[in-house]
Amino acid sequence: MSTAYQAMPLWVLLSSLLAAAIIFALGEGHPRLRIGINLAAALLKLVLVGVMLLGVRAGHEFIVRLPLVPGIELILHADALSMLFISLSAILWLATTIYAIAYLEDSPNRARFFGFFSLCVAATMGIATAGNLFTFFVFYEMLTLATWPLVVHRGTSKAMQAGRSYLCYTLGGSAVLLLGIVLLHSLAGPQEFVAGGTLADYAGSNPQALAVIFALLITGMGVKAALAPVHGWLPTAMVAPAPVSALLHAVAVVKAGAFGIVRVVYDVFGIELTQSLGFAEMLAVVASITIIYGSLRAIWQTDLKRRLAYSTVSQVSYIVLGVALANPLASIGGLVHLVHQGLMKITLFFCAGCYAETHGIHAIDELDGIGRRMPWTTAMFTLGALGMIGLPPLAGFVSKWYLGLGAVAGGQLWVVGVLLLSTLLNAIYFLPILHRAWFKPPPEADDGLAEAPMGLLGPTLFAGLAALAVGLFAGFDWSPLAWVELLVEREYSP
Amino acid sequence: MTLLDGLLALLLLLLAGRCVTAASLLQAIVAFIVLGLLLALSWVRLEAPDLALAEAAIGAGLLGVLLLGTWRRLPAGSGEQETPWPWQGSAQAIAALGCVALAVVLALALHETTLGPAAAGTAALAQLEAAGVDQPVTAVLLNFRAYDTLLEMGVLLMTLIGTLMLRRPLQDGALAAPATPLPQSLARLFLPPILLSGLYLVWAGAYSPGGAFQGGAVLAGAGVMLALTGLLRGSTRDDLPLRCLLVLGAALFTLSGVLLIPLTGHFMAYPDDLVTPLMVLIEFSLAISIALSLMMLFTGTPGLCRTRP
Amino acid sequence: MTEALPVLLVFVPFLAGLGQFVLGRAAPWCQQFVSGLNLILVLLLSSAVVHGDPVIADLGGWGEPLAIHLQADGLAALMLLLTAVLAVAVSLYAIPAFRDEPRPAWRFWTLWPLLLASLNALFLSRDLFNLYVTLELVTLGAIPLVLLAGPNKTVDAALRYLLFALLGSLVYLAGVALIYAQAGTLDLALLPAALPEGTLSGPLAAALIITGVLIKGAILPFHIWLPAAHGNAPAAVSAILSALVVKAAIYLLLRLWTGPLEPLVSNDAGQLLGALGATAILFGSWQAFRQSRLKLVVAYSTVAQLGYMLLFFPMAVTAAWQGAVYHGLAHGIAKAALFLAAGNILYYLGQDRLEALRGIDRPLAVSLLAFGLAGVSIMGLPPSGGFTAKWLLLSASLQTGQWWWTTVLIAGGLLAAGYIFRVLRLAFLQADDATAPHHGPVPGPLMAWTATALALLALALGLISAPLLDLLGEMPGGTS
Amino acid sequence: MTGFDPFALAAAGLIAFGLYGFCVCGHPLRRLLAINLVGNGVFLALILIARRLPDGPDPVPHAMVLTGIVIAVSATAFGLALIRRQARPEDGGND
Amino acid sequence: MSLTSVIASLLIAIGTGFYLAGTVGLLRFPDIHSRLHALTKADNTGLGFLAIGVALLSGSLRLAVLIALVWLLALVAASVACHVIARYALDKRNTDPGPPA
Repeated sequence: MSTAYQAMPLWVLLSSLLAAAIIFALGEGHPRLRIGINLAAALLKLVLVGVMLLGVRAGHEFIVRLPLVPGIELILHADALSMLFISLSAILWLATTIYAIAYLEDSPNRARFFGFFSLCVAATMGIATAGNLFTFFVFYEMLTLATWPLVVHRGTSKAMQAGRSYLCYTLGGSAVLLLGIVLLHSLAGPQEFVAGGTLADYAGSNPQALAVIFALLITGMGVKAALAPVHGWLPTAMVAPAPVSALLHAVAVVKAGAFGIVRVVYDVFGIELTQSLGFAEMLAVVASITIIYGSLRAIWQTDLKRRLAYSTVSQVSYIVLGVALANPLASIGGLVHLVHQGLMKITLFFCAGCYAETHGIHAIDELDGIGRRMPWTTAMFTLGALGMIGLPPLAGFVSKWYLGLGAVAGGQLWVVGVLLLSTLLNAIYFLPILHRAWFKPPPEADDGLAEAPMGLLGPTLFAGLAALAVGLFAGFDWSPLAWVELLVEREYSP
Repeated sequence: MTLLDGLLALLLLLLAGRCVTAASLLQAIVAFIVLGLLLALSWVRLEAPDLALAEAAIGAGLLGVLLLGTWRRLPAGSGEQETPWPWQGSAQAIAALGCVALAVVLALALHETTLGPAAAGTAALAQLEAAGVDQPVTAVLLNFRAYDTLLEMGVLLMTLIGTLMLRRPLQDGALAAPATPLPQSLARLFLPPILLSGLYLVWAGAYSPGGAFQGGAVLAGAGVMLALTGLLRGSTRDDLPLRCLLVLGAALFTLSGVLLIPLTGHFMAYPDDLVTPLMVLIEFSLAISIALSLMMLFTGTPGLCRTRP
Repeated sequence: MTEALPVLLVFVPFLAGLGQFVLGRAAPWCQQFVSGLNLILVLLLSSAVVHGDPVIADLGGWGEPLAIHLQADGLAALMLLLTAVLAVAVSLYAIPAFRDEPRPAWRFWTLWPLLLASLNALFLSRDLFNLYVTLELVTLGAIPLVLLAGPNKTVDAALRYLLFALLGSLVYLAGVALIYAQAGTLDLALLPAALPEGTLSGPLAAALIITGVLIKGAILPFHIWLPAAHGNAPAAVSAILSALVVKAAIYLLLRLWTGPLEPLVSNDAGQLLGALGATAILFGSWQAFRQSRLKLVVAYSTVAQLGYMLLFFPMAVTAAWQGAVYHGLAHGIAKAALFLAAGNILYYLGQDRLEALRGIDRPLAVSLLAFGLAGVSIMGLPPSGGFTAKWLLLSASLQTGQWWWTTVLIAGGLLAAGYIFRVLRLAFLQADDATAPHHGPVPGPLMAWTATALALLALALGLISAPLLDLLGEMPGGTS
Repeated sequence: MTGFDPFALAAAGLIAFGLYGFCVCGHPLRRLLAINLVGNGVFLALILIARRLPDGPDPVPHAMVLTGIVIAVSATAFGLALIRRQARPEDGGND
Repeated sequence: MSLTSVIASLLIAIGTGFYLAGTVGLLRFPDIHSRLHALTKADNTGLGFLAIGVALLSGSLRLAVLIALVWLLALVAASVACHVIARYALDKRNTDPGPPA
């Protein structure tokens, strides 16, 4: 196997990193060239990811090692779990880029925006392919830094406040994470991500230390995953432009946190150790609390994007919950939600962006009758919302179904209760919106058809239909569900 | 003679105390200058006549002129201080306590180390034959540890550049020559013997107390005298020959160190048959640079010119 | 052949400075040549050091214990490398920065090679008294450079700097005197064996030397001269001062602590120094956060960042050694980039009050990028040299069981993020009116890209630490 | 107190007075004087140390003192120029 | 103790006495001119006595000549210095009737 092929993760990473560098170097001067490069890079990445997907499916593991600090390597490692995240981000990067190009047309500082946007995706790629905690941390921080300019992009004082809150939370979180990583390093030396974990030997000798480390790592990542009570940054970050919110919620930041938690539980501590030390239970409780809390808060939001943000707080915790339940079925549910939630949430945010951009609508009570004026957009919004609620056969249902199965199988029936309650709450905060959009009369006079421009609508349609498809065709061979089943199989039978 | 030593030490301490606590700045400066002279005397007592010469010429003489000249340029009444005594404030008291403690420990440490080997010093005395000069201090300065001396010339040059940047000459129109012609006549009378003794000191450095620094300081003193009496004044025009002379010492020193590497195999080593002439050459060039640098530190101008009546 | 390298490193720039002085007008190209040659010489020297024993030059050939030796070991080679890289960058940057001012330009191009020679001399010296002379050279070269920003504006800062520096070096010299009294030699290599034990003057000398160096290095109680001097100097000079000149003092401390002073110092002294460093980190960062002028923010950041290097002393293991030295490198590069970027902003705006920075990201995009990237290293976020250093120090603190330094390191990083983002956010804030008043032209590409190149290098240091740490080697005299 | 060299006391005293002056005095010229006191104390101490050699005074500390004096004086001269500039900043160009 | 050394000691003692008187004058006299009067007279004469005493003690002609030269130069320098100071004080009093700063 040639080294160039072996180094695929590096190329995937570089495809967005170099794009970012070129965009920065070009400056504001060459918009067409910039857009071309951006799209070309996104397409190239998609192709590369496709190649890798084939490889991993065939059982190949890509791995690149760079010595970084004495005794510590930067490892880029593409396994099945990485591919789940990578594919999602590669596809959604393309969609979001197209969307953002249309969304930000004629607004200032676009080069800066797209540069950091690409950087953000590069960081996500790094997080997905990180082969040890150290590498993970490197890209995790890079993500923090690359996202901040996007959050404050508008440069208003509100955006600045959001940026400050974002930084306070995430930098605080990464400090905690770093502490955890250093402690782990001093306890056990360099640890790579290996299915089943590598810390079993230390469980007997030093359980307190492991508990502390686990708590630190999960707290550090929980900040980005917006676990309650450290979710505060997410709703305020809603001031960012819609594509940024979409990216933040569906792919990059929140998912990075959730993905990190998955890595820690699966590949650092290992499911058995997590369970035997009692961490899994605690994590499940925290996730459940976040699910309910986020949904409750969402009900009282009047701003569309804020309501979606609290919805994210709630939905991302499904992933954590799935992992924390620590049995194969629940794990399938949690992991597949990583993809499903991403597709659904990005659809919803794209729609919110369309509303805002086309008609200047931000608040929910302005949505009256929007379905007649923007039927396609609203249809996609409906798809996403119903999927979130978990209506069969949409994507959300698949996730919740497996989670429920897992809870039953694991004998944790209270989780089923949580799921049901959450579904009810989801319905409470989504259905009124749908009702307004479709059945309420539009405000006087202007009820002409005014759909969003194609550059916005296209990605929205694509994301919405994809969200629909992953639910409908969940049984197919190449669906995320099938992939996750494969993955969980590998994880639980080392 | 212990009585004299004790008296000297006591006077040094009293003057130091006076220098710190005097209410008027002028008194503090005067105390400092007198202290410098007494220090020179003490160093003669401590078998260090060349250092005494240097201290008297540079430390007390030249520095004294500089201090007084600067004092003149301060606004009247500046630098008066009200509360120099330890009992006049808690900060003072703490500082005093700390310094007393330090003094006690230092004195004990100095007392403790009155005996012991000195490998470097012994080696210097043992290798004096090869150094090209008979005077141990000159040998150390120009040969054994020539590198220090060379870098020191760099310090001199840099402070000179810094001083010139400030454009605050000590010797300018504000300091008019006295109405009486006597000082000028005196300066004319004294110039030849001073120059002679300065050059002699440089030359004598090879075998008896003296050397480039002492001689250079005396020559600079001659310049200062001329400047003070108005025979010479600073000018804002700097010219090439002057700049060349200012770096002459350092440049010659470095170049001879570098160019002779093929002959000796070491940087700043001198072949045996050339060592004495080289030492003398370097010593004189250093003295010229030192004298000019010190003088221009005094005038604070980038150039010098004669005053024509 | 290799023995000539240390000598050339000192004398090539020294003679260049003298030549420039005699020439009497600015000749920037000469300095470009010198800094390039200097870099080549340092690279040659580093390759010689990494392949074998330290390179030693015996000046005058008088041998131990009399002669002064120049010695380049791993630590010295790294510091020389830092100096050489920064010399190239700063020399390039200074061409446009001093172009319009012929007289200051001449002084800059005279003093800067002399200062470069002094720094090289300091890093190469193996003699306690010669170190005193080089310390003085470095300081007295640095202060006139500060004055280049205009004597009226900088005279207070320069005077304060001079007073503290003089006091520091004399206190150091007092320590050297006591050491010589006991050991009879000044050679660093001979001192550990020559120092008798159980004397009063040994620890006293160590204390004096350390205090003197701390004053020169602007460590916390003695930091008060630094912000004004570094904040008011021209940008190129501030970069040299913060990245190299104060670093030289800390370098000296590292060198002496692990060498001649090793038998004289106790663990308690190390803890005390560590505590000073920790206080410097917290206090300096806090002060940086409160400043209202950009260059003062950066200057106080130096006060804080120097503290990290002091954390070596309480831990004194190889990881801490590597961490401290690597922090020196990373901070040097990053801080130079920060000052150059700040200089560009100052050049454009004519002032550096923070509120004037609103919305300047358009004209100064590249400089701000440099500021941000260098800030990453200053904050100790990955991937950057600052992070690598912080990681090493963190590991060392856990390895030695001194967990309290961990909290300091992490808190310091967060505070640094505070002041860096405080600047960056202003640049992102929308200006009230589109055409904000500005003073000068947009800095040219040379000014903007030298800063960016340095900032990128600071990040790259996070990826290429292995060969550099190899060059550094283990802690001298350390067992672990 | 047998054999306690009075000059050792003087050297320690000069250094201590100088440090005290540096701490207590506010005016830069006074601080400069204080620093020079410290310097003189250190030089005196070095000369005392030079006397330990049985066959004549040790030239190495003497050379150190000579170097030190020149450095101290040139730095002081520079400091005095700074003080003069500080006292009269208004005139003169800003080059 | 030889006769020369007795004479020399006597001369040195006399010289010291002059110095003492001069110093007392410097400290006690009210204005600058009378102080100068005390100082220079006493100093020059005192130095002369001292020089002769020391020259006698040294017992070498070369040293004696050198000492004489030193005394001569000091004499000239002191007189001119005294003159300049006096002149300065006089000028100052003429131009500026207020108390000296």
